[in-house]
Amino acid sequence: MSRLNTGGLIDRARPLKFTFDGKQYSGFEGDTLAAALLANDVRLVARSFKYHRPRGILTAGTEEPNALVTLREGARAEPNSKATAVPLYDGLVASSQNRWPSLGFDLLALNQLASPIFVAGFYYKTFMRPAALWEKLYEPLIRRAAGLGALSGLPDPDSYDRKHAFCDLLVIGAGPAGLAAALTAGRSGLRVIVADDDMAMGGHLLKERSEIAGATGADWAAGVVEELASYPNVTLLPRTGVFGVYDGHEYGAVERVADHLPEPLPGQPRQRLWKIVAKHALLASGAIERPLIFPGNDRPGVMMASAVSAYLNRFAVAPGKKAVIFTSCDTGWQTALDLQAAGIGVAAVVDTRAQKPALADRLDLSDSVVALQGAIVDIKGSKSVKGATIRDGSGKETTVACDLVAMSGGWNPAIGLGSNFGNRPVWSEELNAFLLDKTPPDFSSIGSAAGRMSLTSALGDGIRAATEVVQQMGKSPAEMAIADVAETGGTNENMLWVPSGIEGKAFVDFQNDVTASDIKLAASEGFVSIEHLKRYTTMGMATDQGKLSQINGHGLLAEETKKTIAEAGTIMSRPPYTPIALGVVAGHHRGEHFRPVRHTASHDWAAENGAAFVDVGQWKRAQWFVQPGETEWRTSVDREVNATRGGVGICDVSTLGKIDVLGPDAATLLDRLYANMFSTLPVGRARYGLMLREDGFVMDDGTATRFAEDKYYVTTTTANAARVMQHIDFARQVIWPELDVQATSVTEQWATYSIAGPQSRAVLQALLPDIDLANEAFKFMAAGEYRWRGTKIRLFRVSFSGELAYEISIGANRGRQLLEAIMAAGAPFGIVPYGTEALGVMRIEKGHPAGNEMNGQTTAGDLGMGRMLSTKKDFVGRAMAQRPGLTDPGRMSLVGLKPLDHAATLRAGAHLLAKGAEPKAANVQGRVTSAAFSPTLGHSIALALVTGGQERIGEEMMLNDIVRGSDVPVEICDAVFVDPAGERLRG
Amino acid sequence: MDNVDFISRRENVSLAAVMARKGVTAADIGGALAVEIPKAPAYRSGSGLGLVGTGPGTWLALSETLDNEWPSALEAALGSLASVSDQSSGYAIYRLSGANARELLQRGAAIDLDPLAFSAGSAATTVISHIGVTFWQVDDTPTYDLVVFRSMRESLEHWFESVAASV
Amino acid sequence: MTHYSLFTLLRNAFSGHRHWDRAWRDAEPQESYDVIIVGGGGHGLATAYYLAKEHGITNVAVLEKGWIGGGNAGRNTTIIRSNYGLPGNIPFYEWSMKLWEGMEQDLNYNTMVSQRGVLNLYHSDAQRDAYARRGNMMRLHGVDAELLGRDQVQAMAPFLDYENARFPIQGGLLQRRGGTARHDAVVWGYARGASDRGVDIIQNCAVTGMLRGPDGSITGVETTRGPIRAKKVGLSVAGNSSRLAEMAGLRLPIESHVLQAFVSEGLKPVIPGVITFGAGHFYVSQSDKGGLVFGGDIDGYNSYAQRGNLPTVEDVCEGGMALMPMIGRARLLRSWGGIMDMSMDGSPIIDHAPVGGLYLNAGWCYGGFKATPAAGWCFAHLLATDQPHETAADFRLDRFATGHVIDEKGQGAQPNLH
Amino acid sequence: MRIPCPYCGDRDSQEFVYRGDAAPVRPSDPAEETEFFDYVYLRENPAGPIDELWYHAQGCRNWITLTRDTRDHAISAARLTSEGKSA
Repeated sequence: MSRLNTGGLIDRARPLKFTFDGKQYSGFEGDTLAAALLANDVRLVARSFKYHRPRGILTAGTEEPNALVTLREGARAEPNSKATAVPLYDGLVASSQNRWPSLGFDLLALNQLASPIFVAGFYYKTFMRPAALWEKLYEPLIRRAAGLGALSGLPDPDSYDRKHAFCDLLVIGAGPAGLAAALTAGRSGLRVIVADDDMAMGGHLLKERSEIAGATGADWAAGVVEELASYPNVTLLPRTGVFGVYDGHEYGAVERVADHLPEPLPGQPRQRLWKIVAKHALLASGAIERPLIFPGNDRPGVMMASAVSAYLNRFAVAPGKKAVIFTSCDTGWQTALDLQAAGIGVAAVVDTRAQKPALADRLDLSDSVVALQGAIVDIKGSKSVKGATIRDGSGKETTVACDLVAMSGGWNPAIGLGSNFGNRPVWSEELNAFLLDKTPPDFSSIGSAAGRMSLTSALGDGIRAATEVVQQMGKSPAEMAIADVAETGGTNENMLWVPSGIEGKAFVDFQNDVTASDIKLAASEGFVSIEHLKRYTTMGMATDQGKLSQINGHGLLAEETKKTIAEAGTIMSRPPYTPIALGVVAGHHRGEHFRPVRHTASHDWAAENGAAFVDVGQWKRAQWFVQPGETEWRTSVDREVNATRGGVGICDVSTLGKIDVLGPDAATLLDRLYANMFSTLPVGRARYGLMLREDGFVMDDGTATRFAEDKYYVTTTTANAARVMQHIDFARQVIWPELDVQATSVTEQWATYSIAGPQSRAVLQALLPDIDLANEAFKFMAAGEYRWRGTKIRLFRVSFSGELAYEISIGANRGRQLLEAIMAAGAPFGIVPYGTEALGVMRIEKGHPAGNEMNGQTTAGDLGMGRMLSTKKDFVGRAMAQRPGLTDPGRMSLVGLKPLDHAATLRAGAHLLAKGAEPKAANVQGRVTSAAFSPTLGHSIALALVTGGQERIGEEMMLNDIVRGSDVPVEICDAVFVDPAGERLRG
Repeated sequence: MDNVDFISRRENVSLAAVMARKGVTAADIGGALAVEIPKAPAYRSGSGLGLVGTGPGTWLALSETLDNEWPSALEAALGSLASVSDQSSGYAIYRLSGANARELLQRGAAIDLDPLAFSAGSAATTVISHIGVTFWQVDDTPTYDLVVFRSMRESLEHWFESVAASV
Repeated sequence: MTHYSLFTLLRNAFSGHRHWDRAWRDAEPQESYDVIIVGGGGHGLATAYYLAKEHGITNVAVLEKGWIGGGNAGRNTTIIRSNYGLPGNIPFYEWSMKLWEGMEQDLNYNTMVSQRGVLNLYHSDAQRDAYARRGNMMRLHGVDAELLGRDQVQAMAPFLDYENARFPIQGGLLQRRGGTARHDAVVWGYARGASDRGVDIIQNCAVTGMLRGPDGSITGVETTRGPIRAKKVGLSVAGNSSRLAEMAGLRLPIESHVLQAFVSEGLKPVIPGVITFGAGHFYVSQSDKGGLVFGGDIDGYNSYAQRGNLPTVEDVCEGGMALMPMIGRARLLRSWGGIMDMSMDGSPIIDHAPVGGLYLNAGWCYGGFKATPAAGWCFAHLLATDQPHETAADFRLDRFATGHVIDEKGQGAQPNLH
Repeated sequence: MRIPCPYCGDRDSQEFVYRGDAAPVRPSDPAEETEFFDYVYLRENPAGPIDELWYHAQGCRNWITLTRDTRDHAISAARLTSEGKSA
């Protein structure tokens, strides 16, 4: 066991059991999985992506590239979880990934034998012969070896939530600078949100031995958090990572609500997406320690120096018994102090610099090797470090036994979020690191994220920046003073150490196995832009998103290309800053709640009467009604058509778009929107209208009714309801704002039923005895407002089925009552409800164009409605409709189709070829737009667009439907199959 | 909605869309209806009539009682000042009251509902969970009234239930 | 140019990989060329390659303002397919598929063309018939297409949501020969092939203006590395088409829009080919390295920022979760954006510009990657012969004036709806 | 993205529908085919500030003219389109 007897921010009173690869261990509340594994001397945790080299725990944060495990099991399995960022909970189950047969013995480690071949970009140079083998052999092998963890393949059982938040100041990161800023702003009365993706706030104060105002750094942090929690104007969000900066001061963040529990509590989401609008944001995300590049720097037991300190100080875990420090800055020496304070031997300290720092004097180096201007040139041990070969300034090499190497190559400010808007960071000569230059609006970095590495400067920077924000918000800043800060080891010069002449496996990108020699090879082949380097070597494309690799890689590239790192530049970070679950972004919208459902007023009635429903946009519409004994949908539909054409049927058409167009200039506006005239429509009459887009093609059709001089009631197709509403608002607000016309949707206000069939008048007369419905009194296309049981209703004599038909509308609150009353009144006449399928059959029998014909690619002329285009007035689309491409006589026009063999089935989506023509594209003369079985005619019928269709009535053609394997000889006929003269309508 | 005690349906309220005609000001409309009329998105009520600002020159009017004749009476009262459309059947109306109400709405609406920004009399037409809604704050409990197109009330109620479980 | 093969890879492996030449020459700009191609993306480099290989025109320069492949070629979701519906498009995209199928051998560069199938799901009878129409027209052009029912789809992709979907899956249109290719490798493969045949590839050379002859025709370009003359100038700059055309005094029927794309952390193989959701905005495939590469709709507003906003990310993830609820546990690793030159009918333009000496390859919307080989072939053909290639005959600039639009989705003159 | 609706205030861009450049003005004479072609099809498509039309579909249902820079999406002005050029 490597748990220290005292210290750490863990709760020793609450032990937690967990398993890793089936073996049982225990840790404490406050541990991460990584800390608990180290406490139990578990070193080997994973295998690397390409070479399957043994990997351990490198860091103590979300920048971890190596210790990836699959957390949980079954449908809750979370592949590629960073052990260093997983809070331990009782009963936690984790397993290693990407190894076969086991973590200890991974056959794919044989890849290392082929490492001379498996260099960067090798796959671009081979696998080309023979071509067929790529999909059959090479690629399957590569794909099976690739990838890290596996998805369970089962639906994600957890639920996710979303929240919108608004504040004056968003503080990203609750380390010393962030807490100081939040405290300043909080005390000054600003609305503050503080987010930190760790389970506890304090940042590196939790990982170092430091003192502020007489308390330990951790206790000071806890005190500040407690004070902030007392302010109603401050919102504290631990376990919450800000992942992206977006336009309009908007920030995306993910709160891990229940990831620290075995399962979310009932009703509790696993995670919550926060969409935060913050007038100001301060990036206090700290800095990320840079690895050093030396052979074997990926062996389990080689760790970042700050991580070693974190495990010692925060988790009371000794990651090793005998350590070697390799550092190019003071951090390594600070870790040596932490190790000795915990009673752990320091076998050697290797510093790339010439002088020891001042804090070295506090170390007992009596039996330690100290090598200045030195470097580690080799690591002994494979699955765990056994020793390190050190070369000192004079070139002498000594091998020192050790089981832990703590390395520190300096610090990179964690500036990723700041470059989300595409602004390149700039190289600071003074700090030897990249800093933000241009940033998103009202966004700046503070503390070590801005290069102010010391504790004192970080705290001061937090106060300064927050004070400026408070003043900008027009408030008076609170007096802030944070006294007597005991400094930890400052990190001066932050030299970027770039090795030269490296032999062996020295890793730059640990997870993607990118070595220093890969960078050299890429440069020699001309991939010298950092973007080419990234893509050719895959450096920075792993799950740590280049946080540890990029600067070292760019340093090596600059060395190879004899350019400065400032000239080479760096990659801009893109959202998300750390990877986020897709489930949390989708939130509530999955499964049947992917999109809302819209129900008509008769929905329940229809369900009670055997309706089968179909989706039409977001609406559910009855497609047909299954009567007892009917097992095949066509049986129900034929019955509905026959019953309607033979007697009377009723259909819910409430989903049509309905728009009130009102005001003195309503008539003028409709004249300009519709291709035909509407200002001439008398009050109490309805008229069929055709609407074009401005490019001259057909947009939509529908009837419009005039209920008063200044009141039109416009209907649209269900699919185009929103589009027409927007079009009307565009016309009256943007094109012709001078018109005095108002418009609003009344789609939801009116429940509307179509009553069709020879008995429809009789049924309505029974329902409305005191209205004169005689043909002469209520002619075709008449309309009026009446009362039914005291409630206003509207009656229209319009027909889509071609039968004598009416539409009746009532306030949707009484929609079901009216429907039931009509069914009662119609019972003696054998009234049946019919669905969208029967409606479709009847409109095809009548040759009415609908959505399939008006699919945005057809003109009025194509659909036989060319004469509706008025020549007396301008209207939307008139000019562009004149273009040759739209008036070319060679265009296809609407015709009907009958199968020569009455038993054959016609289908929409088929094409038409001249009789005997070879089935190839050049011979296509038309396409079938709508088709259905006509019970009225006893055979399948269809509408089609055919080149020169009108002149080819009676001609035989071949219907070609290759993907459904049917060729059907057909005869072109007039599109109106039933009652061409239209007597029934007007009877 | 069984498990959501702080949300209830308001049944008998008549509704109408009021749309000012060219050149007619909010004051003209307010005068005709004897009620202080909001110019911005806000809610005002008086003499048995509520008015919610839904756009420049457009309001949603509510009567306190369900009355078939009310929309035509409103239209008559406004004469040529405005166009009126009966919407009594167009919407389902919900009342949400209590601290959970603000938290629930904030989960759905991308609008700042903090008392500093949204208080009694404030109103907004926006979208919650892909569903268009208009809501306004009635008092500082806080109590909100919310209208949604009737055809989508089940979808919104499901959203209420799923979010209320974690509020 | 060293030939790439297992043999040369082995030979180099045992000599420390010191003998590879540069993949392409980093050329200095000359005074003048026969042809200048503006834009060092996949299309521009393929054009140069085919000018040299098919037409023997090698006095050519490709001018790239940044690093080759830095624009849309490096930002797409790597899908290749020819499952278009209109006769104006199908021959061109099928010719592109044929070129994809022979690319590795032709370029001697493994661009990882993998034909694992493209499956467009449908969720209604009307959508089924619309897909049947597209599939039938493909078959009539000799292109592979199959209309699958629900059970066949479930056999191919058991992880989709068949139980409680809001818009149940009814079937799909499958093009088995569709799939993916490694986008960066396509850029580097063409660059290597063109450079080896004498084409100068000039990076960090942004065009800032047009040089005009006495009759007003274009005689070269002004660049950040000095003026360069040429008999013919071909624009192949995708999202920046309008900005370059403006330098020649032209306005185009194009708006530039941002399309976001996303990749997940690396996962073991779980998604076989390319799958597109028919009831929302989501399409996905899995790269050879294991990342799920996915996207959805464009953001919808004009943009040159190469980045988008949260509503689109939410819309895409909602579509993904609705279609395959297993991906809730996968993690989004990285998102980025490209600049789409959305045309007024959703189809491209390969044509002379109405100014002498200037040629346009533009209007690719979000379908440019799959068109890379054929766009290169046809643009080279136009530049070499001043005649449109037969498969690209309908991609005329004047089609909007004459009304012979190629509008696959029937959305009309509203670029963000295509 | 947040959009400042002149009536409703600061709103999520999800509530709006984008149409495009606000500069083209619909010609009054349908016989002018070339003018109409220019209006319907040709666009400046600048990389910089542009006046553009947005429809507040899920809000006040008004058309809004935004002045926005297409390079960094920064919005500098917003007005109701129907109220013409604000003073």
